[in-house]
Amino acid sequence: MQHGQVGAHPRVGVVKFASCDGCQLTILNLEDELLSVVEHFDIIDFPEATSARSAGPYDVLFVEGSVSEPAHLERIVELRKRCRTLVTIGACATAGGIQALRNWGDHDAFRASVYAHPEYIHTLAKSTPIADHVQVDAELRGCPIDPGQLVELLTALVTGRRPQLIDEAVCMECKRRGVVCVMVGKGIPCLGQVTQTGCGAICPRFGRGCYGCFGPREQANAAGLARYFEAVGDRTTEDVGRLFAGFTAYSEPFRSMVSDLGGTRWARGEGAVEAAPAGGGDARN
Amino acid sequence: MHGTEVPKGADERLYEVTELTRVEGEGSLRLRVRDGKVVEASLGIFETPRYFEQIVVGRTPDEVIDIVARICGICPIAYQMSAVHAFEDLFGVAIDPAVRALRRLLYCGEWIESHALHIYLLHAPDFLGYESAIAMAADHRETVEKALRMKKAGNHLIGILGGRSVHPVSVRVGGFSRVPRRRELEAHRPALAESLELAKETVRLTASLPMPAFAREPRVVSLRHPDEYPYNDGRIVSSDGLDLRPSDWGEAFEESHVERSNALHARAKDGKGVYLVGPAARVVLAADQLHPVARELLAETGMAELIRTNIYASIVARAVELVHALAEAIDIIDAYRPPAEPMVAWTSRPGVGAWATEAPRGLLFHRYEVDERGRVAAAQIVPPTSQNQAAIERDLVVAAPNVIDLPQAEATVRLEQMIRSYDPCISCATHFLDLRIEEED
Amino acid sequence: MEDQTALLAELNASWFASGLEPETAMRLAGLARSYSAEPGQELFREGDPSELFGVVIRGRIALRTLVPERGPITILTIEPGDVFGWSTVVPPYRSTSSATAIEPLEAIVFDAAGIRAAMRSDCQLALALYPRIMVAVSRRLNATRLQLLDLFAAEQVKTW
Amino acid sequence: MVTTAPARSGRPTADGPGFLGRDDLGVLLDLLRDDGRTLIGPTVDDGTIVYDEITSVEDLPHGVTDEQSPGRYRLENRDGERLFGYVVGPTSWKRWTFPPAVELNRGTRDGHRVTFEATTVKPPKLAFLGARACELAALAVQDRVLMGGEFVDPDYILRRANVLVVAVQCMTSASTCFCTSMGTGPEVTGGFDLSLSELDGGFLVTAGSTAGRELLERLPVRAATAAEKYGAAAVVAGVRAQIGDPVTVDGLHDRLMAQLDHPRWAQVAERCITCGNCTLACPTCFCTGITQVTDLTGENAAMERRWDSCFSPGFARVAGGSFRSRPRDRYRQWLTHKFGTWWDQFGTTGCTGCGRCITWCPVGIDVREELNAIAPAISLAPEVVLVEPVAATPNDFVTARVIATKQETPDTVTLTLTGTDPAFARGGTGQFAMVALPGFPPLPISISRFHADGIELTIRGAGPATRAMAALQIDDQVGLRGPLGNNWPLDRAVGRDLVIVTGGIGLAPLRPVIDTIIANRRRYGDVKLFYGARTPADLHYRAELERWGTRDGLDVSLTVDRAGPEWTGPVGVVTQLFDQAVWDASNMIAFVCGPERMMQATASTLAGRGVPASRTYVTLERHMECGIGLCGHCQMGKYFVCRDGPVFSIAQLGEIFGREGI
Repeated sequence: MQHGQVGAHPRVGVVKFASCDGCQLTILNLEDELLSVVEHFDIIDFPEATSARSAGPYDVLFVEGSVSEPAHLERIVELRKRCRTLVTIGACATAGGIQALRNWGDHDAFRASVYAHPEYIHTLAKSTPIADHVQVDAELRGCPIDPGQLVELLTALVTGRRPQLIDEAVCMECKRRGVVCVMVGKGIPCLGQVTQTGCGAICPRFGRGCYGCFGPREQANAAGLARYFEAVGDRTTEDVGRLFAGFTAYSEPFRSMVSDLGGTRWARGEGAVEAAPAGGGDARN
Repeated sequence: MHGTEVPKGADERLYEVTELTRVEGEGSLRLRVRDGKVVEASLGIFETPRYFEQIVVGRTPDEVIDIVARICGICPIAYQMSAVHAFEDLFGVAIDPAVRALRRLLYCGEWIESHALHIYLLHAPDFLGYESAIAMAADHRETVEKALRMKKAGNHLIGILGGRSVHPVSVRVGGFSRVPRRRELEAHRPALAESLELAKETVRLTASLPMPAFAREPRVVSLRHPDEYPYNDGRIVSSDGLDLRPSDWGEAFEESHVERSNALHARAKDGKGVYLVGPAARVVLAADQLHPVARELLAETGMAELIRTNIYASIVARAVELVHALAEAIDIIDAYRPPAEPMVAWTSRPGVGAWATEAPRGLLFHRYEVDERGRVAAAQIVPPTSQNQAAIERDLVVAAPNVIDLPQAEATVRLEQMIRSYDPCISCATHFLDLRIEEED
Repeated sequence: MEDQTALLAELNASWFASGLEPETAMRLAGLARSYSAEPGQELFREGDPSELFGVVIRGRIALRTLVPERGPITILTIEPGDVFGWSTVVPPYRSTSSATAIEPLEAIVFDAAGIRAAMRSDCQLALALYPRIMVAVSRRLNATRLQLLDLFAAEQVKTW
Repeated sequence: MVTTAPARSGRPTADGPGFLGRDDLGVLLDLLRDDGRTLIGPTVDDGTIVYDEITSVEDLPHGVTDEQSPGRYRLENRDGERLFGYVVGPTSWKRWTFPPAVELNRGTRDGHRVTFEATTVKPPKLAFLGARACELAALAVQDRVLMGGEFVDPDYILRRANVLVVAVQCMTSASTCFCTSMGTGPEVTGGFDLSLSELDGGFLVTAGSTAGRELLERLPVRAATAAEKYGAAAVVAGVRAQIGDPVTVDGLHDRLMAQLDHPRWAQVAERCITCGNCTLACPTCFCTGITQVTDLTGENAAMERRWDSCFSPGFARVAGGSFRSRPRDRYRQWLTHKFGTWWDQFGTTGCTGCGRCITWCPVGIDVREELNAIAPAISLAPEVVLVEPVAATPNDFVTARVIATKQETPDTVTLTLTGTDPAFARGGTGQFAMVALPGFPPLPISISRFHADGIELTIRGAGPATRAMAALQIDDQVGLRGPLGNNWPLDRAVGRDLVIVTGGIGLAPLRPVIDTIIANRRRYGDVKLFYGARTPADLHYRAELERWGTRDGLDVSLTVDRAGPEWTGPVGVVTQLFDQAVWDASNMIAFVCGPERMMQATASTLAGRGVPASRTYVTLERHMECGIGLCGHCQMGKYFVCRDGPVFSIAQLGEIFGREGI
């Protein structure tokens, strides 16, 4: 990739929308590389790390978080104009995040459920990925992103090659690492087969099923997997639906799975006991 | 720096930072002084709410543990811990002592990572006059490298136990989905031992920093355990005699959505108003339970009293806790024998489960109602920053006389520094705080 | 007066008329005449009644179509041996593009009204010519499809 | 009934069998360790029997057995103290002979200078303990694939040579076993150094190699009794009976290859998640991909070869798309390769009937069911096709230096390189080189001219790697491997008329053909070059085109797809230049290179103009990574395009040419 000035370092910004900050923290968690990174990039805007501010233009802009409130709509368009390469980082920015579960629900009920005065809360009815609004040049998946993939992307930026963000199943990583399949070996439902790898197969390595935080891989046969989950292992349709209703639920084809399997009815507290009166009772309806 | 002076009349000054930097999440600072008196002091929060208390409804306890971690990328373990203990308390799960030790070790990892991050990358630049640790590295490369080594030691410890440092995956009701082998932990011991030495230097370094003048008598609240420095367990105590089960936070405190600030503040029901949680509160209330290494260093600094009264000195408290977390982590590793099973079996039962643990930033309370099907029906999550928010605003008022004679820009930086002393975690706070004062009519 | 024998020989050598029964070939030669054009000379124009149908013997014809604001675009060139003006024998008998000679052109063309009448009245002739016209049109169609695929276009590459 | 009194003393014959007491198994382990070997064997980890490093008999599974079915694996306790009372688990031995990740080389770029240094391994001395018959067969298959052909994998050879194999006879079977069908088991018959049959009191030990005999001599064994021998044989015979013969292999290759359009492919793709588990669990699958491991400066890079899978969408991707874009294509590819075209390529089956792909398919797809549904048993003899050999190649990148660059078109450059491997001087027309810059994936680039001391490469900057190559300047270096692939069959063109049809950068691999013809003009008849490009500006080698058509006596016809008024030549697709031609095709041969769709149209037009399929040659583009038929990416039916091609006749390709998803 070429940049404005010959010999100049790429000017980098890191901004956030609705998110937990974990992905931008991953930048600061590159303990071994951080001081080398700042020698290859001019970090001109990164509020979590520096008080020095800039409004761009950026050669590379890392965007964390989902578009989730009215002001975000204009802000992302404006930021897109001010950067050459826009990289979304993490499940919120690439898939809408866990907060996108409200996209199936009743937004007003959501607000009222948490806030005593919902009329003061300004959020959009849906939490959506950045790519729903502007052109995205590259994306780092994951909740949070993987530090190795982040370094790979930075390296690709420096060397000008295509980042090797390989689109294959988590299973591939499991098998290479000699991790025993938790579905076959233990009967634990696992989304690894339909999820893009990059995490290093953490969940199966830790004895549990993948929960899809890197999002669906290309041509993910989520429907086939959902049928298998329902047919084997004594699971209800709702159980299967909740498997897909995770941190990347709003990405197709997981989104269709959640919808086809009944949406998020369970989140509306059907069958729930009455709300408790004590503690923060006044903060709920 | 985004401090601007807005003349509003002959003797009115506005100290304003529209977007606080080097804090977690998006917030603003506003202090208006007229005729030498503070007429407005606020920590504005404009982070977008994400409705976690609703997102967890309908989910199983283990799903909730995964979900609430996402409230905060810096202290996900704190959220997992308060949640897992709340459920285990409700279900009557007795965890293996080795699992209890591993939970503590996991928390040590988070404290190390979070405190090292805050001390060096977010806070120290204030004291030394830099805009960031990156800029600071130009003059103090070795110091920043050491900070990164400590931070890495904490992150790596979390990685061993939970797969990754941000949003680790192994915490489950009843234990862990997988526990480490002895050799995995032992392999990390040298890095922790090296970091412990660096942390000791950190205590001395932070104690030598110029502390801006500040004095107030806070009411402090934290967990306290008879045998150990508080992490996952203990009773909720205060400097003025509160003493509660960790599940009973709601008996003494409540949150309300205050229209004036459109923020859910936590406050004491006894009418005594604001209180302080976090490293300074813990050091005040549990210094005697610190690891001997940390306790001695605290004594060496002679700053115990300053930590109580001067919020700027919380950086020293954080450094002392950094030492503690590293020393305790090493002890836990040395004594570690894997549990017979990583997880004990449990059965859901309907009812209310609640618990409080000590996040790096202070007391974190969770409360869940679980229905007959084993799903969460309602949730309440009270993070430390919401409990501290009233204290922050009160301290802005206290700080005002000290800064009013300084040049405007310097004064604003000083106020920002004071806010950063709390290590506010706005992403955490936001799922229940409102964002925009100006949209209110 | 045309030399019908020479014309017949030329016709038989072309792909279009090769292999016709002798009587049919004679009948066709009877409707044919030599035709030549200079480079740049327009043979017919898009949309006009189609009156010129023939086989290129030497030279090349450019088929063009007019795109507003871009001017005439060459969509295809016709090589020796190929037919041009097939719309002369296909209703509604209007030219589908404009044709311009781009090299000195020698061709054999058929009298439009004559060949239409002959094909209506002479089943043998029609039966022999229509498949050949169909082949010509289908080749044109296939070539056009391949052109549409734009096989040599540069891949649209994003930053990565 | 055997009633003879067993001999209670004496040594076994040289090969055995001897009887080793249960308590003496540790002696064998000690002997192997004393030989400097690390022991790899079965051990229970996390509820599964995996192969891992073991240090003592205690590490072996005691008294357990496995219960396996499609998509399911559980361990059960079994009575007694048997150490091998189960079949195969998820691990296969290729983890050690053909590891999941291997560093190939390290490259650095320092200004102009580029260096590649091959990474050499010193593999550990290993002993495999407990390999089953199907696994010995799998080792033999990989031996054949990775070191039995013209090109070999040096890493595999080194690792394999350091392995000593102690085999074990199966005493039970899983529901997923079908070694009986594949002819690989359950009896252990060869391919081992020592083999064990577990009996109540100990093991029958048989030697299968010199190393095995030496070990056997040092073991505290006595001669086995006839009853023991009979007992061991009866156990394995019982296993054979248990398994039965679920798949009829006779004629399977042809039955399967005749069903490329079977609706079942689409049906199984509804269930298949294309996760790739089957391929990585398979003990014979050998497909790999190359990953660049670079530091932040990009100046130091390593190439790492990793296990890859034909089930990943990107596996068969080239610029512009994937040749197997649909899941059904990828499932068909896997099954037809494993059970069909593997025979064409390696003269053996790719499947050993171990059943791993069935058990470890997370959604329980059973290849036996799929085979029986798609290619039900009828008897046909398999046809073995000989593969033409191609030129030898080095196994490492050598660096070559750019001595000239020429901008052919706005996005295409011809680089003249010198200092290439001497093998290039012997290279032939149509061959390609794997070209690499440190940190970038190596790419196959056709050689567009051969010089005495170098080559020319014409490169279109379409992606980051090709852009970086196209941007090279004089004195810059680049890494090369080659020449690779086969040649245009110019010998068949001698005395014939030659038609060359090409488009765009497709002229590059044909330029050496034209060079050869011009140098030996009288040996060939009429030579017609039909060349198409997108626009006049996209025509390559314009000065040469002019010269070829005038001075060099070639009949050159050019056409473009779109042109401004300044262009007076033909406009239209290249086939139009000769689809009216009435020519004498009886002695004609055709070489075609261009986008695959263009080649299809050309081949069909040529056929219509009388050029037979056996004399129409095309050069194919597929995803090539290793260049020598060892990584699997470029597989096309029974061919590896890099090794068996890239030049093929239309007759050779048959109906796979232009078929979707092959």
